[in-house]
Amino acid sequence: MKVILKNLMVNYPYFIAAILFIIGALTVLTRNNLFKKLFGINIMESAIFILFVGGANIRNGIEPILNESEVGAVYVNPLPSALMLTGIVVSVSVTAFALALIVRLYESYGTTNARRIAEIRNELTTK
Amino acid sequence: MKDFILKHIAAIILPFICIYGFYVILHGHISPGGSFAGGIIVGLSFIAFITIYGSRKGHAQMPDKVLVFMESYGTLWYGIMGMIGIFKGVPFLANKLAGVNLGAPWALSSGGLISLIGIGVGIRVTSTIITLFFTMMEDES
Amino acid sequence: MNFIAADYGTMVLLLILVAASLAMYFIKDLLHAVVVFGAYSLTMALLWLQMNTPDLAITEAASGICMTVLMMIVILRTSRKGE
Amino acid sequence: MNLKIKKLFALAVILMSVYMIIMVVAELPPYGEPNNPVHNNVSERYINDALHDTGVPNMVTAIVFDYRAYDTMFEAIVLFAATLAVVITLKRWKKAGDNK
Repeated sequence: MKVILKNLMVNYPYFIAAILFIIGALTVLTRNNLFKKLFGINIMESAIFILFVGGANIRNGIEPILNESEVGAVYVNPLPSALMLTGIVVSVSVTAFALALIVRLYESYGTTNARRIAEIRNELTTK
Repeated sequence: MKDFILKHIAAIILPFICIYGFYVILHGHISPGGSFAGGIIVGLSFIAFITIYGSRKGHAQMPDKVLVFMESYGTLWYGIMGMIGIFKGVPFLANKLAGVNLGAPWALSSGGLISLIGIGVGIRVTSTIITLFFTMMEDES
Repeated sequence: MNFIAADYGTMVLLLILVAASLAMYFIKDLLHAVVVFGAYSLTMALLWLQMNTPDLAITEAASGICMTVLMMIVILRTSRKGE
Repeated sequence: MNLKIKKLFALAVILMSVYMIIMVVAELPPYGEPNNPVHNNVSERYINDALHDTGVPNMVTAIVFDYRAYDTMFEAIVLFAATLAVVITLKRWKKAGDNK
């Protein structure tokens, strides 16, 4: 138990990323409003970004831009940073499309509550 | 919106935001930044113009034809740049293998195809942002 | 555990992130939640700067703070109903 | 009543995944050490050869636009597809003979 606590203290960015992922999943599962679900999806995405970039970081390292005045400096790993650049752009486009769908759902059902929308659909199909 | 102070301050400050966006696009390969961030900054300066001066003046500045042109040909530009490798007989999107002059490092024109591709991607990201906001604000009224 | 000064800055930023995400879970008014989301993205950009990736910091600052928040406010104005 | 049971079930699932994730995080290599398994020969290749291969000092741009340019091309197409989807979903198309 003590070893696990010490490891969690050493690996604190991964630990906080796990907690953020859990909070996002809880938001998606238990909140009924569609906007709140969108916030939850965004929080989960950023938790994954923190996990990747935290793995690339080096203590006392410098950023991955070639600098000839710094001799013998340790550069951090540039690969996860490039991959997450793609991820941020994809997350923006997913958010835009989700917002467009929310507008259309609000127009046809008059509410942004997911549970209410499901009730209305049930009434329509059982009649 | 009919706010006198907002309109006059925006007329002074918006061109500088736009030029800062172009700076970020053009210097993407020698300093932090890049075409995605720069394209979003240029697009946001246009969006500030639209929200302050109204949607009709914004449409007069940026007609739909220009937006469609930028959007589609910006995407095609990436493919055209990649075809240079095919014509030289090396793989698709090759840069140094295709014999492109790389230039001196730390100069603005260095990097061969990288800076050209960056300009194209910056233009198409700008048009994407403006198109999204035009569609969303049209729906509101 | 050989922490340096930059580690403690990272810890503070991560704790702010957890507080902001909990606030987004509990706040009822959606416009307030969108503003808290902007603060979350700003903290995220500072965190990328702290983790030595300035490219991600500038992209997150442009897309997260301005782009997503503006889109959400424009959409919220069409469907302004609380929970 | 039904709602409460569903919330309790979601909480139970979340608590189980908290236990699993924390056990995995405790096993990961220590944060910030320069000889972790992520810093292998791949990243060394990028750091040492990026200026020689592409002529660009910013390694992230070198990876995004040269080493993995194919990846970025399809990412640009994803952005294009997202714009197309939003315009199709949101735009009010005029019906034929609507304005006459």
